[in-house]
Amino acid sequence: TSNEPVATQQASAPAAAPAAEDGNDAPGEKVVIGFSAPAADHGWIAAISKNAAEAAKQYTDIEFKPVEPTNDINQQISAVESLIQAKVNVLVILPNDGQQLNQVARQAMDAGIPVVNVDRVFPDKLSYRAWIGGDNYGMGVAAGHHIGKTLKDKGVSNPVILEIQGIATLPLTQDRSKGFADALKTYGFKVTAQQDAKFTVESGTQVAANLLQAHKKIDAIWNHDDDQGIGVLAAIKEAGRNEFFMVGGAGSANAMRDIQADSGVLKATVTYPPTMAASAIKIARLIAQGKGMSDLLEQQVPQSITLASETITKDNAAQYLPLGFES
Amino acid sequence: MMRGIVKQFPGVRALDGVNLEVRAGEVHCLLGQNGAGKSTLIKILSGAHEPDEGEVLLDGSPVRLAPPTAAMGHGIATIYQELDLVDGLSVTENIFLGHEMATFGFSRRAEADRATAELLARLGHGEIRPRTEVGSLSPAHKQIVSMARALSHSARVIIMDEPSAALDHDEVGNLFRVIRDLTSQGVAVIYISHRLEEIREIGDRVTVLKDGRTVAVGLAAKDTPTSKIVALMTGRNVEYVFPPRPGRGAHEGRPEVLRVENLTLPGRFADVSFSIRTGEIVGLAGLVGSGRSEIIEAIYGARRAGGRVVLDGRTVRPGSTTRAVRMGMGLAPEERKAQALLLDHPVAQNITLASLSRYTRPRWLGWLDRRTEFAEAERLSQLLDIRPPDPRRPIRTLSGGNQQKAVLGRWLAEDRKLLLLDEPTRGVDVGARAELYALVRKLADDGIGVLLVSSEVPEVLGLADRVLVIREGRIVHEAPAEDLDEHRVLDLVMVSAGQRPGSDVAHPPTEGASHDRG
Amino acid sequence: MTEVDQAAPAGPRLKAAGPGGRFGRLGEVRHLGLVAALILLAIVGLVTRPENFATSSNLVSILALASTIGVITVGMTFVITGGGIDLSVGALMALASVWATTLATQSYGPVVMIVCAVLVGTGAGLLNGILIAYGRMVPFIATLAMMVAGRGLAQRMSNQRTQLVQQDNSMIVSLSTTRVLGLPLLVYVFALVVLFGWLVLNRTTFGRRTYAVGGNPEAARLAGIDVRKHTLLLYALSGLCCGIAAVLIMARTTTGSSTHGDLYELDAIAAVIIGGTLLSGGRGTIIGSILGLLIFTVITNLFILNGLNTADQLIAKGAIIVAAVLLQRRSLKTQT
Amino acid sequence: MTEVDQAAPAGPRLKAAGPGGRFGRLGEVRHLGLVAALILLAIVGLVTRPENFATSSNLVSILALASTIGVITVGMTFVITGGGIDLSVGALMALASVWATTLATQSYGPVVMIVCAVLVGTGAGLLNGILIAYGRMVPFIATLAMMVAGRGLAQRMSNQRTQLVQQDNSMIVSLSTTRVLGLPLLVYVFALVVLFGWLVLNRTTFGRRTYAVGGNPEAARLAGIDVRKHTLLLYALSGLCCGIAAVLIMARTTTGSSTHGDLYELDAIAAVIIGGTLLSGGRGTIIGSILGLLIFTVITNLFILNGLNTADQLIAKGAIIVAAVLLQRRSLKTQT
Ligand SMILES: Nc1ncnc2c1ncn2[C@@H]1O[C@H](COP(=O)(O)OP(=O)(O)OP(=O)(O)O)[C@@H](O)[C@H]1O
Ligand SMILES: Nc1ncnc2c1ncn2[C@@H]1O[C@H](COP(=O)(O)OP(=O)(O)OP(=O)(O)O)[C@@H](O)[C@H]1O
Ligand SMILES: O[C@@H]1[C@@H](O)[C@H](O)OC[C@H]1O
Ligand SMILES: [Mg+2]
Ligand SMILES: [Mg+2]
Repeated sequence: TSNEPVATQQASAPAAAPAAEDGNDAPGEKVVIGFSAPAADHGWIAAISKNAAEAAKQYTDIEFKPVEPTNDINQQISAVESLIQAKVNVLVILPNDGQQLNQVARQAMDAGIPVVNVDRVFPDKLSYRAWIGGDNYGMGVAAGHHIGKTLKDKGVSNPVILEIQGIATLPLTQDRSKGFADALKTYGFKVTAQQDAKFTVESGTQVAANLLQAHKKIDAIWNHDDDQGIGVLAAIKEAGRNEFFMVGGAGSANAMRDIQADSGVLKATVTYPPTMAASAIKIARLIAQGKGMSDLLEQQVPQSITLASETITKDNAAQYLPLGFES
Repeated sequence: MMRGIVKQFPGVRALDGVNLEVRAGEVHCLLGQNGAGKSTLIKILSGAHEPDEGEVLLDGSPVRLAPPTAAMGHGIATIYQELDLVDGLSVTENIFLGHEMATFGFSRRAEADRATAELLARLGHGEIRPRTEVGSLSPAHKQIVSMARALSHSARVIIMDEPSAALDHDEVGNLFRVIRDLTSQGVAVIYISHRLEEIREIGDRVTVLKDGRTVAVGLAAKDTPTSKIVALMTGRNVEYVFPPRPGRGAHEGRPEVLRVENLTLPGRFADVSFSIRTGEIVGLAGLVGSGRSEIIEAIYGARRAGGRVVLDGRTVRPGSTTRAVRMGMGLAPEERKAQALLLDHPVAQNITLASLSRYTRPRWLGWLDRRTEFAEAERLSQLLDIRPPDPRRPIRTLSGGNQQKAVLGRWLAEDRKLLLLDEPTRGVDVGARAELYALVRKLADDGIGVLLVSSEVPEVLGLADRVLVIREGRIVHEAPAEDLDEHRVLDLVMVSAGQRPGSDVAHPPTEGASHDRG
Repeated sequence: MTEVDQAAPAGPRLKAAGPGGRFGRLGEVRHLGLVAALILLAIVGLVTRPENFATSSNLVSILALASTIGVITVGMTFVITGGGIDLSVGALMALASVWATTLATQSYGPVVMIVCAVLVGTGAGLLNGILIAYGRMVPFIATLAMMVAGRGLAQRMSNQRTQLVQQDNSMIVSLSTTRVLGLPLLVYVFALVVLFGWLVLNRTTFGRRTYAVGGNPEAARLAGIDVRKHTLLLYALSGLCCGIAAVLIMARTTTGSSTHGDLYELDAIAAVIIGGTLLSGGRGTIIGSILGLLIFTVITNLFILNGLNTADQLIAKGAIIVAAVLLQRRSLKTQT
Repeated sequence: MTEVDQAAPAGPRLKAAGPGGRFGRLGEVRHLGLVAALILLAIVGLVTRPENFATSSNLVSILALASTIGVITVGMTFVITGGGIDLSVGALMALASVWATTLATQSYGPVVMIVCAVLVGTGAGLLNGILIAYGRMVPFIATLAMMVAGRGLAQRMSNQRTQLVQQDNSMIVSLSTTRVLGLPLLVYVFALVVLFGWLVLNRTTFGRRTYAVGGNPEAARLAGIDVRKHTLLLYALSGLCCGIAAVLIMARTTTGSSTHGDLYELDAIAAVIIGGTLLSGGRGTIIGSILGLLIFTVITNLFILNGLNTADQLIAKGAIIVAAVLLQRRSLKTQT
């Protein structure tokens, strides 16, 4: 949140400044990086745009060209087309929907502009040079294991487990749910009820308020996204409920602070770091300059990088807090 | 007192130097043809328009009357020609709109209702309930509410723009009683009407407008000869006369255009049966609210009713105006603004609305030949002498009477078998009336049937061949027009209409108009 | 909008029902259909989830859910009855919530935050009113522009982040957590706004003039009403309601955010229209609007209680809206 | 919606301009402001991005962006001119795109897919029309219900997933990729629909009756127009346009999805209104709507080129809309 003490805001800036001695960070030929993402209408996406812009600022050899963020596919296609027309050297795209932007990404590749795909993946591998994103299925698995294990340890049988999803029509939501269900199954548990929200605070409140009425006794809740989680927690507080524990998603700084304080029902969150946007900019720069990643033996940047989803609890919150994004 | 008033609208000089002088306690009549500028003049008096030139003096000193609140402040209240009431509000709320009885913004409803009841009683309409929603009232009752509103201002000048147009004979008597009441208290009344006999009865002095100029000031209302007044208004000698009708029994044996059998709409009218033969004009006489309009609408298919309607031998399926029109009927409805006009559209398009398919090239495609369409509209507008003679003007900018002519024109574009005319001359001036009467007669002579509703009994008697008298939704009498006179009709119409007095008002002299046919 | 209704073959016209709860019996009749629809929904709730639906906590929860948008609906009823429309309500609520939760504002404490939210809402509403009444812009476009710009400004002020209500100002949050007689305070706020709205619309000259301005602006003008000023005030009133709603949403979500109130404009307009207010102005009731809103809220509640998925929820919601309206029409018919 | 305009103190009213392009010169005058606004935006484009804005590829891109919603705007112009409103357009486009891209449909090849999209759109539009014309529902509510249910159905059919157009059916995609005389085929489709719409509205009895039905339905009915049937056809026409738009969006995105066309209803209505069509019906022009839409599209394009951030974009967009409308009013005034 923007109104937290300034100190943490600074701390959460993505990826610490590039180590000076690393050869890859030495200024190279000038590259123009085009960037397109959905409208920054919630914390995670806002962090994506900001991280990308800040990463770009760290390099004197990057000219950063963001285009109008939009939630309309039709407009995002136009935006990417305009970047192609402007002949940027490399594109970084977080599509509203990977399938729907596939064709225009492919056009870019065909026109000789490498595409770095972030988060929501293009179905066609010819449409991107590299992909970096979180592990959505893994996120569900992590949350499922945490909940499953905790309940098993408590000896709960037939637990009431609720799931509050993000935007239902996104493939990543479906991946998360699948991972969650699969992990719970290993404990012999299943999801009692599932509702989707919209990644926003208010949608979290509305859905949670109703869900709490539907279930008089709950054992655990997994909420996919920490932005909407603020609203979910507010609804829980309003209803005065505390017989269960909750696991969040994505890993906002705010959630981590709550977990650290251990004052409410939120006991853990599973990460899906928006730092991926900063990494994507770095990768795009390397690709455009024809460099590899110096820590790897390979001469070229890998085709796909999946960030691990980690489980943050009271025990390790302090350590992860600097990487949390402000919602 | 107004001097040299000029009002310009885009493309029209509606008023071009008008003088008017009104004295306390008199009924001052404004006469003029449709479009002469009467309504515009009174809109300036009521503060609705600002004059471009000229000045208004009140008690000798110049005053500014716009906006309307200023005029009201000077004691000028107005009943507008187009009923300007708010349908969604109650009678009381309409009457006190803008000068509500309120404490700290909270309405004193009981008090206002009481005041309303008093006003309505004074107008002879105690039966209108103060809390009724105005939208559910008949046009005549709305007119009463408008009057009550003007009275509520306790003004020194009350302007009435064609207040009697929506009223029948009985009601007009009531209105006159109220006017006399007002003038005896020193209130000045400016009265506009196209019915000369009313001017005779109630007026003191007359000012005549023609083409936006004053052509005569302060004529004596009672004894200036009709011919002189009409000549001043029209610039020619029109006789306010009805065209000759074919002799008694002329229609016998002719084929029936329309047969109505046992038409019934519970609560409105019952068992209405009659027929109209080709070439015949049948009049429906009755009081306001007796169900005449509803009978006409039922015949036209605009209302579903029980019974049978046969047009030219074919049964008309109820509930579809489209079919009625296709079968050859035409309707000039009662409330032209609400029921007939596309106000923002050109006169031309208003005229051709019901006959569009005549101007299509391949009919199935619906492709309009706009040139033919426009030519036809122009022809009809000339035929009816619609002014100003520019069919491209939005019809909203025409005077009330000219709008009415365009509505009639709509049904002249295509051959009709039956015309239903509901108050066709409401707001139409003397000259144009004569022309309309002649036109309707000519249409009949050409072989169509006409059903005519009018609240002016002389009109029904003068124009129709046969008259049906309606009382409370039933036909109580039927006779050739020659066999009836105004008193007889009024008697028939009012028997047992009991609760309303009004017979204590002397019947107006049936001045020349109705009987001296040419 | 012209309803085809008006053009339909006559038969006794339905005009009789009066505006407002104004005409005792008639007023009730016109809402009968809505009440019937609500009762029907309640029966469905009782049958499908007997143990959850009729509990007091669920009813409280429904009222709490309805309260933010409910307050906005009151303002919207005025605007639409007065012949206008306000698309900016959701955005204004978001803007007010963000403005009130900036660090600077929060430093002055909860009372200033509340005042700030209300002033921001009212001020933006005034701007709407100026554009429409004096700039003569079509309401749809003026408030659309305000909606777009309002969200933008909110995003800019909040730096696109969610702003938490700080611990010191938790008095605001207590509107949602403190209960009096079993009901959270915000439900009382909601009830007060409804009562106030009803009184103003039905019992004051301002309210009656609103009908006139919406039903026949020309007649209103000729009756000496300052139509422009009145229009201005209507939008300011709607803005005021958005400001109050902002306080409630801050209480409920413990945050100010530029994403608050997403699509509220559509929901509020829908509630108003389903409640019998004419989109063309001149006719409308507060009670109808609130009933309309409750129908929507109860539908959502029922769906979630029954664990329907979104897709099915949407399909059922569409069908229920149609059914409710047809039911309402039918009940009106049999009454006249 | 009653504009305050109507109630404003007299003085020369602006109403003079006739409906439709019927009367040559007047028709042009009323669009002057829109054209001026467009030119102004173009100048801004040329100044801020001289190397990008006026390129032919950028202009093509603007047209391609405008085409899907443009087709919908044509249908919307008819509906609003005829006194109604259609909130379901975005949802119907989504539904049609999903239906046409189900595996079953795709197995019959691209022609069947196109026919399917068009039929689904038209059919759903007909249903809107039936509810409104014969069920006598208020258009706002009926189409809102359709919007909600349509999205639900689309989600259900697609199982909330995005459905790719298969390789075999890439003929559909070629509408977007194949160019004739430098323009992608879908721009021609858009142009054809606009031309067709213009002809129907201005040169046929159907168009003339649309004005009558929207301007004064009672008068239209008494003049023998079958108002209900006409209303039904208007919504079917709008649905048809949604079906065509679905084909275009499939071509552009290579997918069918329940999320397509989100908030298109608002954009389309806004374009229509800014183009001078009265929300209350009876007045409207296709050209105006398309100009209105182009203004919105060019604004977006300028933002894309200049890389403004979302917040500033929104603020600027709101301001530009206000400016454009005031400009239009001013230009109208000086003409009369
Ligand atoms: N708003 C307006 N815009 C343009 N022209 C107008 C407007 N109002 C009236 N006119 C024109 O001014 C002239 C005078 O009209 P006015 O309504 O005063 O006539 P009138 O004497 O009241 O006629 P009637 O007896 O038919 O009511 C007419 O030519 C009319 O077309
Ligand atoms: N919309 C309506 N709602 C309720 N009652 C109505 C409505 N229209 C007409 N009425 C009533 O129906 C009855 C017959 O009205 P109708 O208009 O047919 O009478 P009319 O003889 O034509 O009188 P008028 O001269 O006023 O037209 C009257 O009592 C009238 O008040
Ligand atoms: O917007 C989404 C974010 O909020 C979620 O938590 O992770 C994936 C993103 O696409
Ligand atoms: Mg007049
Ligand atoms: Mg009548």
